[in-house]
Amino acid sequence: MARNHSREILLSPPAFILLAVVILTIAAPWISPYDPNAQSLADRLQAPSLAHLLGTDALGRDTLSRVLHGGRFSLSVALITTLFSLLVGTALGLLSAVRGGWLDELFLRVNDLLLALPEIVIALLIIAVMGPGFSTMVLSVGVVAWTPTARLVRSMAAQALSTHHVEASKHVGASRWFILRHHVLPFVAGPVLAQAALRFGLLLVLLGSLSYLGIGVQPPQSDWGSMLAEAQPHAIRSPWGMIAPGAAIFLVSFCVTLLGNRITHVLGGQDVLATEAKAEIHD
Amino acid sequence: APEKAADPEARVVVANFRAPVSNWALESDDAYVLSIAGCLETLAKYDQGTKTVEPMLATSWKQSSDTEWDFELRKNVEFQDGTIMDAKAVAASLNHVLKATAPARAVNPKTIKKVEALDADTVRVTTPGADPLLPYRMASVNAGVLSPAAYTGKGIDPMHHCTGPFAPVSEKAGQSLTLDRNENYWDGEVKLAGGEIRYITEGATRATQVQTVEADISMSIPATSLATLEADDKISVLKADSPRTSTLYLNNSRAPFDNPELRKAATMALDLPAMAASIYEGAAQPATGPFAPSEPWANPDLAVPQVNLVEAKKLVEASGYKQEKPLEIIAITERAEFAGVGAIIQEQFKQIGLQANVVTKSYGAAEPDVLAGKYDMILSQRNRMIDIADPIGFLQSDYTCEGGYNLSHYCNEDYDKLVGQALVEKDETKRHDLYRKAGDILAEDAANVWLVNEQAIDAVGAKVQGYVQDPLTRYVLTKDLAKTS
Amino acid sequence: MTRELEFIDLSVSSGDQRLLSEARGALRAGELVAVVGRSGSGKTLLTKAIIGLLPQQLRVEGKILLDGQRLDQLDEKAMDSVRGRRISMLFQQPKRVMNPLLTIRAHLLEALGAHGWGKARQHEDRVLSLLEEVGLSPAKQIAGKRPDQLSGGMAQRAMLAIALAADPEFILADEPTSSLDSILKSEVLQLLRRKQQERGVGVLFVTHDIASIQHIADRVVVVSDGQIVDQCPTALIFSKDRHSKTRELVEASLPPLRTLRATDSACLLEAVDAGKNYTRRAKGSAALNPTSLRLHGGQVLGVVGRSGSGKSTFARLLAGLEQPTTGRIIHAHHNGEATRVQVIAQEPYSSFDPRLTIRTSMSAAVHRLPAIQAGERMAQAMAQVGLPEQLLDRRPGQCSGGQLQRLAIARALLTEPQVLICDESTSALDSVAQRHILDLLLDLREQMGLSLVVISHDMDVIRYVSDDVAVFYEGELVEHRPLDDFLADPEHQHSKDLVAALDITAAVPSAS
Amino acid sequence: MSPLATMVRRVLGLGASVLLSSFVVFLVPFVSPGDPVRSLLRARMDIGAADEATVQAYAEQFGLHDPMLVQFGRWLGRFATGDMGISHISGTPVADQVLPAIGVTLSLAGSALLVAIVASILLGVASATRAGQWPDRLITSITHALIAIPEYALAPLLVLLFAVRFSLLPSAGFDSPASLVLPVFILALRPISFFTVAVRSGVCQALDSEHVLAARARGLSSTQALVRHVVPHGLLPLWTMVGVWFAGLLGGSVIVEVIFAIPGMGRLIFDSIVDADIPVAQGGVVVVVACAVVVTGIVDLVHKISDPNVRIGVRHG
Ligand SMILES: Nc1ncnc2c1ncn2[C@@H]1O[C@H](COP(=O)(O)OP(=O)(O)OP(=O)(O)O)[C@@H](O)[C@H]1O
Ligand SMILES: Nc1ncnc2c1ncn2[C@@H]1O[C@H](COP(=O)(O)OP(=O)(O)OP(=O)(O)O)[C@@H](O)[C@H]1O
Ligand SMILES: [Mg+2]
Ligand SMILES: [Mg+2]
Repeated sequence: MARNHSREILLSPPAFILLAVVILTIAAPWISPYDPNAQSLADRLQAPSLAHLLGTDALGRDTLSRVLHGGRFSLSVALITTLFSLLVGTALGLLSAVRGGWLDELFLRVNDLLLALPEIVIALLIIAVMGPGFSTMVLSVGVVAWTPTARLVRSMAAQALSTHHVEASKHVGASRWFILRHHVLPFVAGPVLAQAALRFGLLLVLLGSLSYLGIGVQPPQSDWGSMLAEAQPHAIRSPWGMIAPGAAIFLVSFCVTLLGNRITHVLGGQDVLATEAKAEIHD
Repeated sequence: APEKAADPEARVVVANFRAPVSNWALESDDAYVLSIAGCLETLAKYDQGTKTVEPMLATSWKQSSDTEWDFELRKNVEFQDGTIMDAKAVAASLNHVLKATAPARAVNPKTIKKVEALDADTVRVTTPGADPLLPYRMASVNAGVLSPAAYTGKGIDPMHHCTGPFAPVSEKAGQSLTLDRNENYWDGEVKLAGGEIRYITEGATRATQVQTVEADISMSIPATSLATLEADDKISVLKADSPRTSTLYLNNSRAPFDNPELRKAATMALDLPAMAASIYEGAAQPATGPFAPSEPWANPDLAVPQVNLVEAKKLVEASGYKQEKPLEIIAITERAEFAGVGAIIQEQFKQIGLQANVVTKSYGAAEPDVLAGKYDMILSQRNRMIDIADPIGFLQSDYTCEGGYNLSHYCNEDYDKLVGQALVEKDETKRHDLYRKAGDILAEDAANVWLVNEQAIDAVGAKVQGYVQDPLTRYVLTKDLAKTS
Repeated sequence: MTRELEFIDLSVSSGDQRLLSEARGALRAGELVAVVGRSGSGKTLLTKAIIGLLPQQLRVEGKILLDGQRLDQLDEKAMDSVRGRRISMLFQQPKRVMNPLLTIRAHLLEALGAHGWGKARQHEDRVLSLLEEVGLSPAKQIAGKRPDQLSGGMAQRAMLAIALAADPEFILADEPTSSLDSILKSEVLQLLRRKQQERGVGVLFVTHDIASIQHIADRVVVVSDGQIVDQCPTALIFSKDRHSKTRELVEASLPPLRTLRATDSACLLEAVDAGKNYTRRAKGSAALNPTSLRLHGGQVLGVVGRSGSGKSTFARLLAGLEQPTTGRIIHAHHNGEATRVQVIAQEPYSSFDPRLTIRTSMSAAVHRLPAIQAGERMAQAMAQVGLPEQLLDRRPGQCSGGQLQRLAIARALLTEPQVLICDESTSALDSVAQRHILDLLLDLREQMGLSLVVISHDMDVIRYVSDDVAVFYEGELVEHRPLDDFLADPEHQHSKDLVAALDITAAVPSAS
Repeated sequence: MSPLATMVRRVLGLGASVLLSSFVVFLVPFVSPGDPVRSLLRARMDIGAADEATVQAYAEQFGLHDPMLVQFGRWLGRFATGDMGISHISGTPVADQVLPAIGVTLSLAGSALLVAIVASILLGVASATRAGQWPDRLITSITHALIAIPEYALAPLLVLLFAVRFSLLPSAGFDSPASLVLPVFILALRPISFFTVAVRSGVCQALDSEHVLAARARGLSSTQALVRHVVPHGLLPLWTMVGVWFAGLLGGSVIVEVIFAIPGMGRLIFDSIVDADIPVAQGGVVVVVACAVVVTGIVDLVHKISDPNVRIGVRHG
């Protein structure tokens, strides 16, 4: 990616918003106005005020502080699973495209299976076995999360490998590594990066749904999803408790998707959502 | 304003917290759904108002020996399919439950030896030992009576097979049971044309349903929705002491809580009124001890434990307990509010120098360790009067040395002796006296920290008339329930 | 009054850039006017501008008159009734311009303005007669087919039927024959000419290949760099004193001036009963039946045959890109090294990775050498194909098709091949560029003793370069002889057809 | 590859997928903490300890203490004869629970996809025909926003708004068309975005294609060309996506089913895993996987038949 491309991506509003969110969550221990776990049962379910900018929750804890701290958890789990799926997916996708044969066949079957089993069911199975928690969350989502990346990489790499120019390169004696490095990786990198951004957004929402169902992060830890679940019963009296974490998930997911879209856009590609769609059409 | 007249064509929709899962097996909790629906009836009935067991399908009963009880059946009661309810049908129904692989808690071979028809109108129930509580057992929903035709090869078919004021006519799997008025009800005219029991396991959804008038009655409203519903003047919210107490179980069998001083300190550290007011939204009362104050066997002298951090700290020091690693509070996921309760306890324990972590687990995952005594604390809640309106089962299984469900691994011979006496005590007042003494021992020993007595909360729409709340969640659709148009 | 389609001072620009400037000309009914010019000269723009279908970002100025009526001032709705009814179009790739989801019948009905519910039946007769008119029979069966079920020639005929459907007065034909092989090309050209004369239609025939239209066009218009630089009756086009651009085009279509025959030398490559069957089943026709053939040093072998006759398959076997399912390919050994074979592909634009600089793509051939040495080799190869070294730092999008094809040859040269296989390597280029590449190839043979295998469906190309001709027909090598013998006395029926087609499109002697 | 070989491979793949997924589900109680038999009993009766004898008797009834492979073999044997087994909680045939649930989910997912298809065609065509202009940019922003919405936050808010506040729609249940509105809307959001993007790019591509130009040259108006030539092509990429999404929604609508108290497949699987009712979970997962594989297979086939680009295949050489 050329330099001005990176600039176009990094100097965009969604990138700024994301950066701000990341900085705020990282700095949460220092900047959040209250201890996120400090209860004040007398001050429960307060509306936003100067003392509590986003109000308080059912235990009188400061919603703003909890959103900031909860973000650390939400974002880091989503980030770890995204990175995991990026690495595993790229490696397996490349392997499958390059090696072909039975490996590819196996890959396709596993993919079919994982595609047929809804993510949330798989997560549920793993949680049933391992019990809820941070690592379970990462694992349960990670088990499936790599497949879209792998499918994308596989199909794009296969596409790259079947081009006339790769055949031409091969025929004048290019090594496997040369082809991978010059013809395949640059072709795959952009869309995969864009897709990773999209996946991050989708995973953030998915992970939130696990917490929301009560099978994700477990109290006293909390993330945006579990905050939503906790706040939902009080939604009529105190909608802020729901709106704040809901908006946080939405904002981050939205911005990161826009960022992904910007990547595909400067690469002259289609909408970032199409990377996911492309990944779905296989075989 | 004068009450509006009831509409004879009206139907009432009840949002129930429980969905039938066992194909209507009467030994399972599905029996409660049939009972709520006004379909299933029992020989006797525990009346919440008079606190006595009263006739229902049986008009009277007598104890013909220590272990034999004869129930005189009501005459001319017909099942909804038109067949006559006779002793044979009743005995068959009860024997069905007794033969179940996983028998009911109140009605099982350990409590009832056999049931037989003496003549057309008399049923004899034989118990293995003297059991003054047998009429209570016969009032439990598991002892319900269905027409012989209900027992089919593929399990139980309740459609038109009950004796109650309402006959089930159709079911939408996993969603609802629809009922029509039983025109031939033995106890007189049924005011409603019919009703529907909707299975809605999400508490918040039940609360919403009564607000949106999709349901007329929503049962077991979660505390979190209480304030909203109470603010709605078209809805009346009914509360009653339920026999459930949220309890912080302490493992009495291993350090540190094998030390009664430390258990007492734990009790003193917790601000129960604040907990009841916050997490429970005032829908629960701070507990005074193992029983709710409204129960006849509760000790009226017991008060809510006062927070006394100074004293508590002293006790902790006196106990000589040196904390090496944080204690663990298991909060079971089945009850959403325990996460918050755990958080509060964690905070308040901190103030007396006890570090604790909250871990959440499904009850199933926690149970093996808890039963094996490998835990520190678990937050759970317990129904003292499961199926029968008497706490003896609870006192026996939960706190005697050999108790089958003694989560806290509590063991006190004096206590065991009292429970043993109560088991065979025929006189109710004396029995209640024994219960109270047993309860006092538990409180004295601070076996657990009883946090709050929960309340049964039902929300009822403005059009409903004649609804009488049953804290034991057995009766909802009754012949007297009515609705204005 | 004869009907007339006239364009006056027609300009097309994109931003500040003039793509077509102040073109002027007229087309009368019953006349066939050829528009010739090199690739990118603006021929397609001209036709699209006339029919009013240029993309919106292009600006059109000037007048277009149809029988004195200003087409450029008509609104879209009025224009819709001119298009197809009075002026229709023929395109280069018939399959690509037909909707793959619809049958030929549906296309025809559309052109008849009869694509509503229930109208199909009424017009069935008209559909069938149109198809028969263009020589497609059984018409009924063909009407029900979809474009991909037709062969190239059939599709082009169907296209013509569609264009004729509404009985237009003018047809704008944009290179309708340049994707066809020689035999089909001559068939379609004759058909077009016949229909044009029967119906008295005016045809504007766009092509880059003068040779193909010299017998049918009444007039020729020469376009170069967006300008009409010359126009005259066809017969006068070959005169020496025409515009230099005209000369360039004419020369590119001239018959061979050379009759050099390479002296026989050692056999480099030999196919022994080499055959290929892509399907695993024993039954079913093989892509290539067992074929035996020898290739000598310095020899130029021309390979012709229809589409799908197995030419490329044979080339891939020779090049070792595919393993034969029967027989084998024997590489001669010279100083312990086997004969090196390289292939130049058809599409210049797809043989280089569009994201990489030419240098990076080229380095595939020499990436095992030290950087300096690799650079030297590349410079040398560039010199051999007559290209400046700066081109190496461009990307494929910044090069013309002819340049890219040279670059592809340069890349092949980096591996120091003895045999170069050119599979339709010039058919995507205009006639001038094509001639330049062929000359380059012949030069390389001259200088380096390269053997060439030139695969083409264009007999002109074969005749221009080959020493020997190999004719493939339905997966079979049906004839393999020296060029002169072949031209004088073709044996196989298909060969005869090829040679006959050559006569029809053959260029007249340059002195005229 | 010949169609027959593809079919055979697909069927084998289906079998393998079904077997593998059912085995994975089957393993859950063996490797997870807690006693599955007690879980089952708890689902029948409220929290409390069943005594050991009851546990034994109950396990005996369903053969739950047999070695793992014996149990799985038994399940397989039954399954081979088309019998999905008996629920360990209700004691009734699993099919009696799974079939109604799949019916519910099919109609839920089907309606959601129908809504998504219609919406995305409108949005996709609208945005493609105005590519680069404000309607296009607006629609693109919407599609990006839709996928970022956490449905578990939106659903309760919509219930508050439409059911509680304005009493326009039911808050839960699955009995009237009105009760479908909110869940279908929420389920449709994400497919709408993905489909819209697919339709948009398909239509854009078709708009650029030569056959549309040729159609105009044949005298078709731009609207006619759009309807007859552009849109049908723009929709081609949609159908495979519909298949994949359909498969995904079959078991993947847990959140919506929980929030709206809909007795669908996602919920059934969710509950049965939580309660350790493995035959039901197995039955559910098997049906979901089978449906998904069959649906994607059919869509693939239809795609291969209907899309000429795929049908012709890429020419080699
Ligand atoms: N939409 C467009 N926008 C900008 N430039 C264009 C556009 N269409 C064509 N051109 C440019 O206009 C010039 C003439 O193009 P045109 O397609 O008319 O060439 P042509 O003579 O038909 O060539 P060929 O023989 O290759 O078909 C070319 O340089 C081309 O790059
Ligand atoms: N990779 C392949 N797999 C299967 N069949 C193939 C493959 N390549 C070519 N064929 C088939 O083999 C036959 C010969 O094809 P080939 O490409 O050699 O023809 P050709 O003479 O080069 O045609 P064209 O002039 O169109 O390039 C055709 O029927 C073709 O469809
Ligand atoms: Mg052109
Ligand atoms: Mg070829």
